[in-house]
Amino acid sequence: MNPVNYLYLAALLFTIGASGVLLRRNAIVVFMSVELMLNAANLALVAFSRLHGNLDGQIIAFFTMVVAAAEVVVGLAIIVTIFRSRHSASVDDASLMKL
Amino acid sequence: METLIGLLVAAPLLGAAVLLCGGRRLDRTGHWIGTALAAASFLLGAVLFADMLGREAGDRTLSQHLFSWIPVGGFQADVAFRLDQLSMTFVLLITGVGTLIHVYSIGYMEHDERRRRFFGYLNLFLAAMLLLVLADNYLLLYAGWEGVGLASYLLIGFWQHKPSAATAAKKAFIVNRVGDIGLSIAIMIMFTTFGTFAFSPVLESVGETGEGTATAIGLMLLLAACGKSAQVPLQSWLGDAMEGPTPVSALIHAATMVTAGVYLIVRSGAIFDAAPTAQTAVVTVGAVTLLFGAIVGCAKDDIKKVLAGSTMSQIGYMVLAAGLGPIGYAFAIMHLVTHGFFKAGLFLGAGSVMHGMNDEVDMRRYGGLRKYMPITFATFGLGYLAIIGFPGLSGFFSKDKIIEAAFAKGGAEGWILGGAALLGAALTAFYMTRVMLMTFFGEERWRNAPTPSPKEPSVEPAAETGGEYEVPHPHESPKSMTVPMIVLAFGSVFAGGLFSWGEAFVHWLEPVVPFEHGHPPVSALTVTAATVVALLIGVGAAWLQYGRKPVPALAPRGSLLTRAARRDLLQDDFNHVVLVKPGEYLTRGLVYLDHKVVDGAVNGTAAAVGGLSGRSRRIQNGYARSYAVSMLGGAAVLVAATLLMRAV
Amino acid sequence: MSTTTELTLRAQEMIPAPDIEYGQLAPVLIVIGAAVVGVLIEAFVPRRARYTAQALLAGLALASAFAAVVGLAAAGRATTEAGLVAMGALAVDGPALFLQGVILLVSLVALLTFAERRLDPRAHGRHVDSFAAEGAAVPGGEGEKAAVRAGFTTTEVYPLLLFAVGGMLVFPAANDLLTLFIALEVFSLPLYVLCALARRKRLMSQEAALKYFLLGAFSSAFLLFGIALLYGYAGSVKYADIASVIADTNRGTTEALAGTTGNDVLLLIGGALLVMGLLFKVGAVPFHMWTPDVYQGAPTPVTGFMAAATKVAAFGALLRLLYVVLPGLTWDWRPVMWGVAIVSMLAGAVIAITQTDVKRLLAYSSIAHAGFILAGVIAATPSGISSVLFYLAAYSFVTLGAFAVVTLVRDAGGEATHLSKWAGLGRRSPLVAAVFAVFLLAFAGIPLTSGFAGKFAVFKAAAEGGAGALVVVGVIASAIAAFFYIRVIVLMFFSEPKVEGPSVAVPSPLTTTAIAVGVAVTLVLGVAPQYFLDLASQAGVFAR
Amino acid sequence: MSFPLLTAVAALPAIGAVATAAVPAARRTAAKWLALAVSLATLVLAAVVAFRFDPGGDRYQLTESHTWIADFGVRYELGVDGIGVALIALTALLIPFVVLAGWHDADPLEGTEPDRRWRPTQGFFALILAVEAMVIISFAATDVFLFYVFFEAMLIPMYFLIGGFGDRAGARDEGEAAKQRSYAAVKFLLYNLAGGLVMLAAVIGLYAVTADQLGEGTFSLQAIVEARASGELTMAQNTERLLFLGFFLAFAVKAPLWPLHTWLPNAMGESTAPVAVLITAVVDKVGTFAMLRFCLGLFPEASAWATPVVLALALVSIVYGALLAIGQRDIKRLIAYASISHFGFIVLGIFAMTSQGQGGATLYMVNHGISTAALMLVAGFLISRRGSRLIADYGGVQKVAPVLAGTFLIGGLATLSLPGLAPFVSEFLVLVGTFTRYPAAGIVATFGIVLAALYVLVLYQRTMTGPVGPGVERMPDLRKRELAVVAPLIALLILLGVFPKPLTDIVNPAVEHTLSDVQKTDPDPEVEAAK
Repeated sequence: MNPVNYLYLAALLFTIGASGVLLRRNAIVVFMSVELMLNAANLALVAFSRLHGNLDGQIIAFFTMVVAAAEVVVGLAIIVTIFRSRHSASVDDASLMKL
Repeated sequence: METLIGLLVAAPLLGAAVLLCGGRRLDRTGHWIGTALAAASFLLGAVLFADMLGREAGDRTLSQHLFSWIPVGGFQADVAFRLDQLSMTFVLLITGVGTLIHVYSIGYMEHDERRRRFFGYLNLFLAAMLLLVLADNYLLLYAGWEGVGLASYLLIGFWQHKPSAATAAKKAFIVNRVGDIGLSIAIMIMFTTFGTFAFSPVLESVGETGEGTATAIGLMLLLAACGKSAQVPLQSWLGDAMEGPTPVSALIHAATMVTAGVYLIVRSGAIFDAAPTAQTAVVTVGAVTLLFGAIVGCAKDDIKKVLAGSTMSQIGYMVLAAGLGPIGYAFAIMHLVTHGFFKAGLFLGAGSVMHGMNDEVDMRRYGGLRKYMPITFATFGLGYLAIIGFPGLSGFFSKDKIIEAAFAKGGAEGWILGGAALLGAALTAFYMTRVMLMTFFGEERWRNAPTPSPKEPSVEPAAETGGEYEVPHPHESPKSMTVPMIVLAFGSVFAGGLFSWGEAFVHWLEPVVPFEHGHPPVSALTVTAATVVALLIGVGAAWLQYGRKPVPALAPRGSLLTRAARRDLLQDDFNHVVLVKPGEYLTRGLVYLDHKVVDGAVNGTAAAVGGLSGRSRRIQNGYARSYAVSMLGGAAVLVAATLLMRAV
Repeated sequence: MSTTTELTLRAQEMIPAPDIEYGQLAPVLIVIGAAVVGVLIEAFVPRRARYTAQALLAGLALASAFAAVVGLAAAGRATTEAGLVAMGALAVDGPALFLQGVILLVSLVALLTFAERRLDPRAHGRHVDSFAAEGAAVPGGEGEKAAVRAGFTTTEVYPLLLFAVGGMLVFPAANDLLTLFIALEVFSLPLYVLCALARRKRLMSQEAALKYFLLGAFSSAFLLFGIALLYGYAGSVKYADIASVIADTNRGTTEALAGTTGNDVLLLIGGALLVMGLLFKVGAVPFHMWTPDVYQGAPTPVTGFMAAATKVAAFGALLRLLYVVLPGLTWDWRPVMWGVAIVSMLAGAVIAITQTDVKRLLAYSSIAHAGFILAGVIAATPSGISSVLFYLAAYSFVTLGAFAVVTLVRDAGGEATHLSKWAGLGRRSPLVAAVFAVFLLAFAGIPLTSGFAGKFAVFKAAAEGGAGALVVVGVIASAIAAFFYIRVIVLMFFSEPKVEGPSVAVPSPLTTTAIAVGVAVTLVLGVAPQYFLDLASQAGVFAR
Repeated sequence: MSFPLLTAVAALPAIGAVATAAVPAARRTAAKWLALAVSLATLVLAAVVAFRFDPGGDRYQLTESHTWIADFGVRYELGVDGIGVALIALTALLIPFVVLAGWHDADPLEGTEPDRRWRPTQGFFALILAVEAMVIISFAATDVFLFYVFFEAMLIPMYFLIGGFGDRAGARDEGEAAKQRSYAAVKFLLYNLAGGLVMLAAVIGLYAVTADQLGEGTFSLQAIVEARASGELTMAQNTERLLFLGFFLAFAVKAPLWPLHTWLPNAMGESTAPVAVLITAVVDKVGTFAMLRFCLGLFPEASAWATPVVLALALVSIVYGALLAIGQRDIKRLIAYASISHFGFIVLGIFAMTSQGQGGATLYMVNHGISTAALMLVAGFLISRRGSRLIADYGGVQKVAPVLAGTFLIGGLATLSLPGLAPFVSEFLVLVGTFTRYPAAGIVATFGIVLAALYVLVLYQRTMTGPVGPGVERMPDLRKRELAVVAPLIALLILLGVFPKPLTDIVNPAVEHTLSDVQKTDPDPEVEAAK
């Protein structure tokens, strides 16, 4: 099938991810949505790689996964600490600083 | 010889400097120094006068260029003097009378602890006045002009602890400033028109410019003259100026300074000759003022204010004469000189009376003083005869000539002016006789305490009589005061005759002040007769009013005119309504405006930005997700904008 | 033959053995290497020795890296010898070296504030720095108390710092999108962690970290997607290739790609997303909202480092992107940038007026300054580039200094950052107040300070670049901004000190040096900026 | 390379400022003497400048020129024409009196012995010297950028002087006073800073223009003027006008010209008398000076274009300032508004574009400096005695303190420009210079002299004359130090009023040059009078 469709899918996933970030309160879920966005990008990269017939896209995808993993490490660390000190993983609860 | 001219000014200036900076250590000797320097400058004047007589009429004009004052581009103002017959006349008058009054003040101010400063101011005045009449260009004249203004300010307000005095001084200065606008604008026009403002070039080339310019300059000069010489409409300050010590009134507000306006007009004769309109204005002002002053003089009970009104009116005569052109100039000056003598004498007399009466100025509290102060009575009497123009005395000659000239103006104008002058003569006779009768004749109204006066707006508070009334012990004044009075009396008796002896005075002035014989429609003799008649009417009326029946110790309410006249014909009320009040409202309004609008705009802007800030910071609500929204939105806008850019 | 083997075959001939110019990569390698060593130290060196070891190592690494940069510059790599290294992944050229130099110096100074341990009162007889005793422990919990008692300190901050610096070094030099992305993450992740490590006010610190992390990840997702699109557009992620594809006219290689390759929509959207990712790091409106919270919450030394170094790195990358990749699109991105710049300048200045916390105040001022710098970026001329470089150098040191001063003003609760507490500081300790005033005046762009020179350079470039309107807006914004800088000065000097007001801690030579350097640079760049302007203008050319 | 005299004149007080600030807290008096010594030394150097300056010589003399910031085309270029010399002399002349008059203004309040680190006294005098240095530089700068830098930088020390050392006689309680002070200081700073920033935009624009047309941008006044003269540099009409406005706005704020004046009364009212003198007599002069040197020099056409509006504003300032002065209750605010009126005259003279007008304006700057100094400082002495700025709190002072009253009167008479005192010369020149080209304006301005008489004499009457008011009874007369401040100023007023020629000789050639910049010549008299 026409690989361009994969792009549409990627865009869709990206949008879903973005809206997830905006709509969900739980930090974990928010973070997962971000991951989803990253993977959407990955998909797009791979699709383009296929279209262009060169490997750069795929290579980048690999890198992205690694980065995502790293992000998970840091991210979860932070979220967990917050959770332990606040007993809540809600993003909105963390709003001491404003104005 | 030229070099002496500068010294004329320098001497009194030095005196002023020494006395004002000298400090207390000069308190004992100060008045002698002041008098000596005044006398010195009089002697210098005499020497120069002798020298001047020594040369024939053609080249009697001396001039001295001291240094270049303000040289900027085409604007070249020099400190240079010009001593010709006209200025010489003034020099002698100023220094002569000035010296006398210095002498007089030694006695008069004896008990004032600030006498030193008083003499300092007097010297300052002499210097400024001499600068005024000796200047050879209008700017330097302007300097002297303001200088005398300053001196008069200081001297009127000499007793500054009296609020009335301080106010009067301020008023005098400010009204004069209004006049000064005229002088400075006149100078500006001269500079723009002729590129200079020195006397000779301007006066010589005034013919080359249009009548419009000449008229403009003339009117501006007239404005200046009105301010300095207390002519309508800028006359209001002179009456209040009587707050100053009497010698000051005699010297500055009778003999010399107030006549500066006449000097200015006569000096600028050429300009007025080239501007008939301006001349008409001058004579109108003169005529109006001479009546105005006379009427005011008739109503006042304060002896000095009567004399002030009379001064106003006499200067009105001079201005009138000066406005008549060549047929009047010389007589204006002549009257100025004689007036200098007898008016100074009268003031000194008044001062002497007050001196003996605990500084009481209300004539209704005088009466029958002739036997207590004979010399004063005699000198004052002679002055009186002179001013009303009693045949044979100074005033007679000078005033009569002016009246003739007024008729000689010709046409309806001539009749009106002449009539005004005659009427003035009658009024003069009336109010001066009134003064004589109320002061030296009749019963001694000062013996018993004044009954508390009813609400009478006209009667200004006389000199503060502290506590309960103690009966004054009228007495003759010390020599230092009487001698000057006697000298001046001589002047007021003989000066006129001397001057008119074969028109000596006219011819003396002629080289600088053009002269031609006026031809009145009726014979000169008729005019003279008319004058005498007018004078007799005046005297008679006064005798009927104040000689026959006793003078009430309290002023009767009097007719509307009388009351108006007591209030100086409502001049102050007029100024108050037309100028002062609106001015106050204006300033208050502006202060408010400046605070609320001009400044408010600035503060408003600041406040607005602050408010904007306060509102917009709420966007930062602390919720990470709303931040994300703004990011997403931003991204969307960014993308959209980029695409849009490409689209268009 | 199956497509896969065909692919692998092609891959073999496509992927040659990479040759790496280690010499020219020295700065990056040194820093990263040191960071790794730092991790090992954490693992093996006994606790007592760690602080010293880490601090020394970091200092050494940064210094030698800076030396390496200088060496490269001396070797003409900045000008004549400029070129691409590591298979075109990185550029070693004027801007790169200049910015790397700045970043390294900034981090050196920042390191001093990191290592400061005289300010906090001793905990159980031990000097402590401004970082959490144990990052993982629950605030106020037993674990933390124990850690404090045990005298733990988070010496991991040094390796983290070094990692961040390493990423920042790469960021402005990155010459393909992949490197760009990796560098971004490499310096972002450590910063997220650092933000969470404040010793006092830990809840705020953690919150800052969370916000920063989530939003950062969010933005990098956008960035990545932008990368994907650009890749899709050009078929390559190398800047040069993309630029050439944009430039050349005969697009489309194969039928299959006709839909995507050279498809401007991809290009534009991709570019926009990419730029957005960078603007986020720069802290430009409307991607600025993390800045105040993070600046306030993070440990002040970290804030200082972040505020200074991140801006430098991000603007470097932005410059390269706009000048190397998208020059063909000048007419597309310029208007957008105009908008962003104007909004940033005004919003930053206006909102700052009503701030009540010093650190938030500085955060908003940094937003406004981002706007000013963007004005220079927009100039799209060599003088624009050099002016931005100069501004960054000037600004970063002022920022560092300012935050360093903030660390000194303390009360029982740690740093007293609420403005009301700064009242009358000028009476208590005139010197500190005066120094801070100098920094504020520099922010305000008063002549004879580096702030003025920088602002002038940028505005001048903008004006020459035909962005006169921008200059006018900038001027207005500076006028507004002046107001709140002055407000702080008034507070410090003209208002009576509070009785229970904060005290000014006497710092160790470390912070003192940091502040001194800040003041020195501020004044030198203000009075005699010529030398540095020359540097910047020489460094104003990108290698392609 | 001759000795850099101008740099020295500026550097001396700068160094002095540092030295004074460094004096330890205990040695307060030493700091004062040091400051005084430095200011006097500066005066000597300034005198040397004045004598080394040859009125017949080149337009700019004692020039120095070094590259400063090549990238911005900025040079460190100094040079003085007659106007600069006059104003540098004025500055150097006034500072010693300011120092002397402020001798006790920065002493710690009785009882409160401040801790070692807070040294207000040293700071006060150091700041004064710093201002002097910066002002002198900006009078000597012939490079627009250099000028701008110090034009702006001098705001900072002024700001601290106003806000840090307010008039203790000012408000009821210290807290209130402090509030008023910092409001005034902030207002001063922001007002001028805003003006300055607008100018910055114009400065940058100027660079862009020169860079565009001359190849490389320059800020050198002479270079630009020559380039314009030779036609190398031609500005588009609108560009020139915009740039002119940018410059003029900044100067109009500084001058200050209506309606940008509202900061002045606050600043002068709240600061101590010496600082007020510093503001109005020294710092503000930079504004009018810059109009003369930069606005006219750089943008002749635009200046001609703007003249009607500027004249109108000047006239408004004259009348408005005077009227508001009449309406004031606060002595210092009254003097401030009087100054606004006078600045109106200065601007009027400058834009009359005649040699009398501009010569007069220059003299006016000098004379106004001296006369305001005299009046304001005496007022300061008066206020320090009674502890109130309200006119209503005084009365009859002349009875208890005649010398004080006398000097106050002379200062006032100078302010209302009485002939024989310096201000008369300049005011009359301005009036004449205006009248020759714009008669109407000249006449309107002339009314200012009446209003001046009003506010001065009313002030004098209310404070000095009448019965001795409460709180005035045992007011001491001027002390030796105070007399030492006032007497020389008065002597100068009289000297320059009677014999201003030395000053005009220096100024005239410079004015001629300026006029030639704007290609204007004095209108010829209608009738060539018989000389």
